[in-house]
Amino acid sequence: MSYLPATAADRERMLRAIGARSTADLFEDIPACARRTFLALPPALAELEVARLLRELSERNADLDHHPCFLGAGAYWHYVPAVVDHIISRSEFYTSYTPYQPEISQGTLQTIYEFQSLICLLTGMEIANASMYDGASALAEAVIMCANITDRGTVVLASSVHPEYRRVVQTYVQGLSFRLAADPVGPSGSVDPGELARHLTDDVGSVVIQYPNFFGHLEEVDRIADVVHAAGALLIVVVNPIALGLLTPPGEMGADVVVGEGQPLGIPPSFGGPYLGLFATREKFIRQIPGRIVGATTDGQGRRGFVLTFQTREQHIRREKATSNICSNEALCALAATVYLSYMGRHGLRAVAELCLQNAHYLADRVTSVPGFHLAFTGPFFNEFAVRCPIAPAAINARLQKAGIIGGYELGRDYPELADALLLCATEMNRRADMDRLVELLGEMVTEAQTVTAAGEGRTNA
Amino acid sequence: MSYLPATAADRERMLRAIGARSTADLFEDIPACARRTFLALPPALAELEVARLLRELSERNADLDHHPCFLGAGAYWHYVPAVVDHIISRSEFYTSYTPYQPEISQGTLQTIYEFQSLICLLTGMEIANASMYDGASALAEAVIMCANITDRGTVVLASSVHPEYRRVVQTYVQGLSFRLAADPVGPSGSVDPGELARHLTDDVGSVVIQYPNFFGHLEEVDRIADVVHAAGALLIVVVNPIALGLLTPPGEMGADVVVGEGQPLGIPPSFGGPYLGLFATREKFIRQIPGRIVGATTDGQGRRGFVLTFQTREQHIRREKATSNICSNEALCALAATVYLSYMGRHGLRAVAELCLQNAHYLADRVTSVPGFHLAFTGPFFNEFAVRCPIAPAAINARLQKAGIIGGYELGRDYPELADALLLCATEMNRRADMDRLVELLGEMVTEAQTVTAAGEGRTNA
Amino acid sequence: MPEPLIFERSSPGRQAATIPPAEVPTVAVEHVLPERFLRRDLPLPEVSELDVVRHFTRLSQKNACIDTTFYPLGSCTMKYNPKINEDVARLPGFARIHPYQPTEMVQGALQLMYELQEYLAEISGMDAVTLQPAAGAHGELTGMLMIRAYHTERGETGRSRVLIPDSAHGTNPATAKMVGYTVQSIPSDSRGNLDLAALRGAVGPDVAALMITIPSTFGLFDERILEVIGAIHEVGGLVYGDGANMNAMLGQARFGDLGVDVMHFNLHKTFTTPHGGGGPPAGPVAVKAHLAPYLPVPVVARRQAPDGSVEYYLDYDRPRSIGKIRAFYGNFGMLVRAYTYIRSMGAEGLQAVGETAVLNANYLMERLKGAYDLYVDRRCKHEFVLSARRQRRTTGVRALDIAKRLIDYGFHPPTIYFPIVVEEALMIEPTETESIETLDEFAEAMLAIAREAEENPELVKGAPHTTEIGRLDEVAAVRRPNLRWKPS
Amino acid sequence: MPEPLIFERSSPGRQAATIPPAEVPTVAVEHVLPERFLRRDLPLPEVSELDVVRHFTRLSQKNACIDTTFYPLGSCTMKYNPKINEDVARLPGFARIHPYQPTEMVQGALQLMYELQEYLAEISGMDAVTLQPAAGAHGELTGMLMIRAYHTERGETGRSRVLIPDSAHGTNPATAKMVGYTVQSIPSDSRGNLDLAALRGAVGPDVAALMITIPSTFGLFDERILEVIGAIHEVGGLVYGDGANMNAMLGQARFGDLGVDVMHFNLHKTFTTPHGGGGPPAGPVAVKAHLAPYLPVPVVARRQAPDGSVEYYLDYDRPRSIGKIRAFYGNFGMLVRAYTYIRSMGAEGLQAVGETAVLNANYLMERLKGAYDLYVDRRCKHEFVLSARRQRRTTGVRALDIAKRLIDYGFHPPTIYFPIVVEEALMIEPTETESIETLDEFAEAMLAIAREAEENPELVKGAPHTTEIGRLDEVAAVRRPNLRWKPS
Ligand SMILES: Cc1ncc(COP(=O)(O)O)c(C=O)c1O
Ligand SMILES: Cc1ncc(COP(=O)(O)O)c(C=O)c1O
Repeated sequence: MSYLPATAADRERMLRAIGARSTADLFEDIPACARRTFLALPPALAELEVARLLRELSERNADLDHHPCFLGAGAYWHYVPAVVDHIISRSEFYTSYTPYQPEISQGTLQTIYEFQSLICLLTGMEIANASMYDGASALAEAVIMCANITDRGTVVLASSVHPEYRRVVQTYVQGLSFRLAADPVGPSGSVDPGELARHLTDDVGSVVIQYPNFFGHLEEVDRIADVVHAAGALLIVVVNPIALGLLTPPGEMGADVVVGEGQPLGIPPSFGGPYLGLFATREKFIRQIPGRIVGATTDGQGRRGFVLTFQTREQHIRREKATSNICSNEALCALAATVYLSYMGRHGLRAVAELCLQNAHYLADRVTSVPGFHLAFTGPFFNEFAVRCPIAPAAINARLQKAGIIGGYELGRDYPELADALLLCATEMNRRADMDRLVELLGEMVTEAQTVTAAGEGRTNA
Repeated sequence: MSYLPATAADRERMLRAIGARSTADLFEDIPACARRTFLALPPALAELEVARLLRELSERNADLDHHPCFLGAGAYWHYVPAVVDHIISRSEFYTSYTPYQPEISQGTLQTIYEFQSLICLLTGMEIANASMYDGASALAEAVIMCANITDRGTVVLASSVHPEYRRVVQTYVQGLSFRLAADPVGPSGSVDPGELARHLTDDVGSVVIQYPNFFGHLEEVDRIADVVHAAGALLIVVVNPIALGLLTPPGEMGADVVVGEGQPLGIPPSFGGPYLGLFATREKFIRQIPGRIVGATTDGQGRRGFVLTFQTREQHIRREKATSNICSNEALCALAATVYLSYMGRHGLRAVAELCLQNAHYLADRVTSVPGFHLAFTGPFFNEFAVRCPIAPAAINARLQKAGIIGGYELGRDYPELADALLLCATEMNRRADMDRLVELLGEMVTEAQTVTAAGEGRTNA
Repeated sequence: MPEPLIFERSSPGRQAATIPPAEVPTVAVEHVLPERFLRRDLPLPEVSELDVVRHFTRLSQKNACIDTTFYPLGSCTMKYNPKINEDVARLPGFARIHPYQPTEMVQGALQLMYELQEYLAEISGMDAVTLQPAAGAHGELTGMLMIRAYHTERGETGRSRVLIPDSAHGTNPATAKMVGYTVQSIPSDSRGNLDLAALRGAVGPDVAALMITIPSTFGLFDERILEVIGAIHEVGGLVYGDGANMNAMLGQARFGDLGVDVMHFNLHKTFTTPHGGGGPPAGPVAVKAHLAPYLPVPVVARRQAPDGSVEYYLDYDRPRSIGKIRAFYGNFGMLVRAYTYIRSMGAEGLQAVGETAVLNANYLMERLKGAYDLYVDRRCKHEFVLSARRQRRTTGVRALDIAKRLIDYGFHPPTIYFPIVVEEALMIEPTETESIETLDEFAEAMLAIAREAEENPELVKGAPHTTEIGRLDEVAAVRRPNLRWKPS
Repeated sequence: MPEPLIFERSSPGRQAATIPPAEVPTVAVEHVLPERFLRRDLPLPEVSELDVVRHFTRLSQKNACIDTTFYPLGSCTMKYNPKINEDVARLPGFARIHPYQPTEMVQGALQLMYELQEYLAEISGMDAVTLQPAAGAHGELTGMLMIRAYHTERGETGRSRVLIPDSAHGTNPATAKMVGYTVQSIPSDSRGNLDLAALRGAVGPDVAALMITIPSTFGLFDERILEVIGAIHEVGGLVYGDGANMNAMLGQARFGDLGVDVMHFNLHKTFTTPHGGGGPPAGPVAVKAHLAPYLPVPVVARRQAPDGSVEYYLDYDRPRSIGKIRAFYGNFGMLVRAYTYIRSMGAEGLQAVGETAVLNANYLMERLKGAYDLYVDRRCKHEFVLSARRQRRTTGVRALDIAKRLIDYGFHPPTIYFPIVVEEALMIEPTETESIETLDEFAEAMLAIAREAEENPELVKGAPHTTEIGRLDEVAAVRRPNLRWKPS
C-alpha cells in the first residue's frame, strides 16, 4: 500500500513487542457489537487510475479558462500570478501545522506577521488576525465580538450586504440572544445614513455594511460611521480587498471592524473554497478578537523572532471563555494572499483594480445600450453592477450557457423586488471580445423577444 | 519590469559609481556600425496574457490524456507518479547548476550518485555516468568511446536499432575516420549472430544492437556478445529501461556499454525532449567515458559526502583531449528517473513492465485477428510489434486520426521493405476499450476496402 | 540566516507584477469614482519577482514539516499528504470554477461532493452528511446548532447544559458556549474513561448534549462507551461525537453504530488534506436521520433529470435547516483531496490505516513507557499521553524542555500540556504513514533525552541548541505588542 | 542532518507504487518471453511514498540555488527562472504530446518552434535557426559539423585547423576535436582582446574556422572584433560564435551583424530556462544563409495548406543537411520556456536585460577592483574576472578559499580557475535580475574576506565553517572510486 510503510514483518515485530497476537487485539476495548470492519466503498485505485478518474470528473465542469464568466457576487475570477502557487506548493509551508513550536516554524510565523501587516495597510486598520474561515464567518464573528464589546445584542445588517453573509450571521447567533434589526437600505440600493439613524436604538451593538456593497456600489462609509458612532454602536465593514487597491480604506473612514473575503488575493475560485476570512480591527480590541495572532519578539540573544501571541483569548487555553471556537484557520490561503500582495505591490494592486473598474464600466455601458437594459441603481460602482433586464434573467442565463458563457447572478434569488435584475461582474480577466459577444447575444434575445411578441400580437389580432 | 529590479534611481546610482553617463557608454567597445538596439519582436506581454497565449497554443496540440496513442518508437507514454514532478519542482533542484561547490550541492550530488547506482542495477553494469543528452547522442558517444578504446574505426550498426539513432551516429562521426559496416539483420527482424560473425572484420571496434529492438523484439544478446568479443570488438546495447524491469539486463549477457533513452522513467513525452541519455559501462573504462561522474568520499572529519570526480576526462580540464565535449547534461531528468525508480521499487517496475507486455500482447492478438493484418516478425517482443497491414499504413493513420486516435509508427519511413507495416505500441496507459476501438476501426477499414474492391471488380466485370 | 521582512526589502519603483493594457476604451477614474472614494496611497512592498520568490523560499526553509520531519503532534494526525491529491485539486475543472455557475456546468464537482457525502456516511455509520463546515470547530458549531434546533423544535427549550469530559479539546466547550449553552465538565476516571458515576450524577432533563471525543484525547477508547451514550439518551440528550481522532477508528467501528447522533470529521487529519501551516481544514458533519432535516443548506442531492439521466443539484429546499454556516458550499479544494484519498485507499486500505495507526502508537508507547510516566497504562488507540512529571520532580526538566530538545534530534515535538488534566503532558501520535525505523529513531531520541534530563538537565532546559533562533520571549510579545510592520 | 542513501532506507516488502490490475486477459509471462530473457532480480529500493518524498525533500535542502541565494557563477548566467515558464511547459498540450504524432495534431507545438526560430534569428541577426541541439556544446558540435560540411562541399577538405582563443570554454576545443579538427590556441592580449598579430600569424588556407566567444569569457567585448572576423574570412575560414555570453548583447548588437557565420545560444543562460542542477539545457544554432542548407533535419517550416490556412510542418527534405544530431527535435520543454520568456520581455525588455546585466557587472567590478586584482581594467560586459594572485602571494589564500568563505556569508561562489589563463581566477557574473542591494551585500562580503585574508588567513583557508559538511577529499574519490551503491 502506497501510503503505509509497515510490512508484514514490521507488523509482526511490533505486535510481538507489545505482546499482542493480532491487531484485532488492539481493538478489544471496542464493544464487540459495534465492531465493524466492513465498509461498502468502491475498491482502491492505483494512482494512475485515480488521476484519470479525477481528471474526468473535473472535465465535467465548465472551467473559467474556457468559459467567459460574468459572475462575481462574492467570488472573483482574478489572475493568480504563477509565483503564488509555486510558493504555497513548498512542502515546508503546506505540510506543517499551526506554528506551536516557534523555533522550527519561523517561516509560517513571519509570513503571518507579514499577512497581518498587509491587511492592516490594505484596510487602514491597526490589527489583523491570522485569518478566519471565509468572509461570511469572519463577519459572523465580528458581529459577536461587537456584541461582546458593547454588551448590546442587536445588529443592523444592511440588505446591501451579501445575502449569504447575512444568512450566516443569522445562523451563528441562533443560540445567542441576538436581534436582527430592520434594514436601512432604500430603493437606492445603498444604505441611507439618515434612514439608518432612525434604526439605531440603544440596543444596537453593531451595524454591518459592505463596501463595495453586494450591488457593486460604494456605501458612504464615513457618513455612516458618524451615525453609528453617535449611537454608541460599532461599524463593521465587509470589503473586497481588490477594490481597496483603489478605494479609500474603511479604516480611514471610521470603521471599527473590517472583515472580508480574501479570495480575490491570489486564491482560485475553486467552487467556493477554501477561501480566506479577513479580520481587522482597532488595537484596543486585541483581547476580544477571534483567531490567531502573531507578534514579533526576541530570543535570549536579542534576535528577532515571531510567536503566536495573545493566546489567552483562544479556545485551547480559555475553553468556554474563549473569544471564539476557531482553531485551524486558512493559513495557506493567507500565505497566498501575502505572496499576491507582495507581488502586486504598491502600484500593481491599484492597476488591477483599475482594470476591473474599466472593464466593468465598459460592460455596463455596452449592456445598457441594449434596448430594455438599464442599471438598477445609480451611484458609483466598482467591478459589479445590477442591471434590470427586459427578459427573465434565468432565460438570459440559459441562453448564454448554451453559448458557453457563464452569465450573471440572478438577484431575484434573494431580492424579490429585483426579480428582473442580473448582477454582472467584470475583472481584469474579462476580454473585450467576450463582453461584446455577451452584448450581442443580449441584443439578439431582445430582437427575438420582440419578434415573438409581435408575432403573438399578430395572432391575437387575427 | 517584472524580472528586472533596477529602478531608475538604482541605475543612476550605479552609473554614477562607475563614472558613466548612460548605459550606452558601457557598449562603446562595440563598433558603432554593429550597434543595433532595435529588434523586431512582438511586444512584451503581461503574465496573464502570456499564460493565456501559451495555453491557447498548447490546446492546438492533441494531448495524450484525450487521445489514445499507439506510438512508441523511442518515446513512451507511461504514467508519471505525482511524486516525481513535486520533487523536481523543488527550487533547490531546478534552480541550481552543476554541483561545482560540493559543500552546498550535496542534494544534487547525492541524487546523482543514487542515479548512477540505480542505472547500474537496472543495466547490470558497473559504472554509469550522470547522464547524456538523449538515447541517440549517448549511443553516438558510446560508439566513439569504443573506437577510442579498441582503436578500430568501424562500427556495425544493426538496422534493428532505432533509425534516428543510427542517423545520429552517422552525423556524430562525420569528421572522424569511421566506417559503417553492413547490416547483420536478416528478414527475421533481429540480428543473426551467425550473419554478424561474417561482418566482424578486425577493424570493427563496436557492434550496436537494441534490446528490445526497434521492432519490439528481443535480440539474443548473449550469443551476439560471444561473437562480438571473439572478434575483439565491444558490444553496445541500446535499451528501453522499462523493459529491464522484466528482462535479463545486458550487463549479465556480456554487454560492454549500455546506453538508452531514460524518458520512460518518469519523464513526459514533451514532443521529444528534454529526455535522458543513459550511459553505463564497465569500471575499467572509467577514464574513457564521457560526461560527469559523482563519487562518494569523506570530509576532514570523516563524514560521507559526494563530489564530481574523474574530472580530468572532461572538457573544462582536458579541453581538446577530453573524452567528449559534453558539459551541461540532463541532470533534472536524471533526478526524475531517480525518483521514479525509487518510487517504483523492486516490484513496481516489474509490475509496470508486465502491464506493458500484457497490453501489447493483447493488442497484437486482437489486431492480427483482423483479416489481412499479421505480425511482420516472429519471436518474443515486449511492448511493441510490427504489423503488416492490408491497407496503406498512412491511410490507416489518417482514418484513426479522424477518430481522435494516434495510430502507429509507419515503418516505411525508414524501411522500404516494410512499407506496409505499422509499429504499434502499448504501455500501461493504453485502455482495453481504446485497443478494442482501434481494432474495430481496422476491421471497418478492411470491410470498406473489400467493398470498394468488390465494387471495383463489379464494375470491371460489368 | 535571518530573513528581513518583505517590507524591509522594498525599494521605491520596483514591481514584480506585470499589468496588461486595458482592451476597452477607458474612462478617467475620477469620472466614475468621486474623489473621496479614491485612496491616497497604499504602501505595499515594492519588490521584484525574484525578491518575492527568494524571500518566501528562504522563509519556507525555516519550517519543519511532514515532508522533512517526523511530526508526532498529538491530536493533529500529521500523516503523509499524498502528492496526487495536490495535483488533482489544481485541475482547471476544479480550481477554476465559480460557485454560482449553473449546476449543469458543474456536474463533476457536484457528483464528487455527493459521492463524498455517501462515503463519509458509510465510513461513520451515519445517515446524512454536510460538507460545508470549514473546520473541525466549525463542524462542532454546525452540529451543536443542529442539536439546539432539534430540541427547540420539540419544545425542549429548557435544555441548557452541555456535558464535556475534562479531557476534551478546547473547541468543544468554546463551541457549546457559542451556541448559548452552559458547559459542565465531567471528570475522567483512572482508566481514562469518562467517570460514569460522575456522568450519571450530572445528567438530567436540562442536558442538551454530551460532546465526546472518540477515541478520547488520551488516545483511549472509552470502555463503557455504550453506557455513556445510553446515559445521555436516557434523559433525552443527544451525543455529539468529536471525530478529530477518527484515524484510529477507520474500518474498525463506526460512530453511528455506537449511538452517536452527530459528529464531525477532520478531513485535514483523517483524510490527508494538508495542514497548510494552520489550514485550510475541512470539517464535514454527519448526522443520524433524526437530525438530517436541520443540516445547513445546501445539501448536494441527486435526482433523475427529465431526460432520464442522473443529475446532481444543490438542495436549498430544506425548511427546517439551521441555515447557512458559511458562504458557498465548503472548502471544496479540500473535499477533492479527501475524495481522492478515499478512492485511492478503498475500504481495505482505510481499515489498514486504522489498524496501523493504532499498532504504531502502541509500539511507540511500549518503547517509551519505561522512561516516562504513562498517563493510563492500557492499550492506546492512535496516540498516547506521557507525563514528564517524574522528570520535572527529579530534575526540573519540563515537558516543554523535552519538546525543545527533540528539535535538536531532528524531530518535531509532540503536543504538550494537552490534555490539560495531565500534568506535563506529552501527547504522541505517530500515524500510520511512519515506518518502524522512524518510530525507533524517535524512541531512541526520547530515551536519550530522559537520560540527559538526569545527567545533564541544563542541556535539556537550554534546548534547542541547533536552531537559528532560540526560545522566544513570549511575555514581551504580549507586554509590548508588535503585531504588524508600520510604514515609517 | 546527514541523509542516508535511498538504498539504505529500503526495507523488504515496502512499495510506494500502486499498480492497476490489467484490463486485458493476461498471458503467463513465461509463455511469451523465454526464460533466459527474464531477469532474476532487480534490487531497487523498497520504500514507501513518504520515504521517497522525505528523502528527496531533505536532500533538496542541502543545495544552494537561485531561489534562495545570489549565485554569481561566471559564464553560467544564473538569472531568475520565471515561474510562469515552469507552469506553461507543464500544460498537457505541451508535456503530453508524442514526437511522432501527425503534424496536424501538433500545430501548436510546431508554431511555437517556428516562431522561436524566427525570434532567435532576429535577436542574433542570423538567417536560419535549428532548435535541435540539446546544449551549448551540442550546438557547437552541430555548428562545427556544418562548417565542415560547407568546406567539404566546396572541395576544401584540406582545412583541418580550428583557431580558438586561450580564454575559450573547454567545450570549444573539445568540440573541434570531435569534428576531426586540430586545435590551435590563440593568445589574448593585455586588453583581453584576441592577440591580432598572433591571429594573423596563425591564419592560413588550412584554417577551417575560428571559434570565438562574444563577449569573451573575460567578460570583455573584443575591441577589434571586426578585424578578427575579417582575418578569418579573408582566408576562407568561417567564424563560429559561442553565444553562451549573449546576455550582454541582448538588444545591443547582433552576432550576425558582426560577421559571425554560425553560433549557438544557451537558452538555459540567456533565455531563463532553469539549470536543473546541471541540465537540461538547450543550445539552438543560428546560421547565415550560406550555411542554412546544412542545418540538421528536420527544420520547422511553414506553408500554405491546401485550404489556404497556414500550416507548420517538419521539413526533412534537406539533401545537404548534416543529418540528425539527436533523436526527435530538441529539448522542446526548454523551447517552450524560452519562447515564453521572449514573449514576456518583448524587444525593449530584452534590451533592458542586456543593459542591466552589463550595468550590474560594471558596478560590482567597480566595488571590488580595489581589493582584488582585476584581470583587465576596462569596462566589462556581463561579467568580470578578478584574480586572487595578490592574496595568494601575500597570505597564501587562494581563489578556492575565497570561494569557500563566501559560502559562510550566504552566497554561492563565483566560477573559479576559469578562464584558465587567469591566475587564481574569480569570474563573477551578477546578471540583471539581482538588485543593487544584493550586489552591495555581496561586495561587502568580498571586501570582508579580503580583509580576513590579511588578518586571519586560516579562517579563510578553513572555510566553509557553516555547512553541514566540510571540504571533501577529492583525491581519495579518485584513488578509491566509490561510484555507486552495491547490494550487499
Ligand atoms: C480533538 C479535537 N477536536 C476538535 C479539533 C478542532 O478541529 P479544527 O482545528 O479543524 O477546528 C481538534 C483539532 O485541533 C482536535 O484535536
Ligand atoms: C562560454 C561557454 N561556452 C559553451 C558552454 C557550453 O554550454 P553547455 O553547458 O550548454 O554545453 C558554456 C557553458 O557551460 C560556456 O560558458
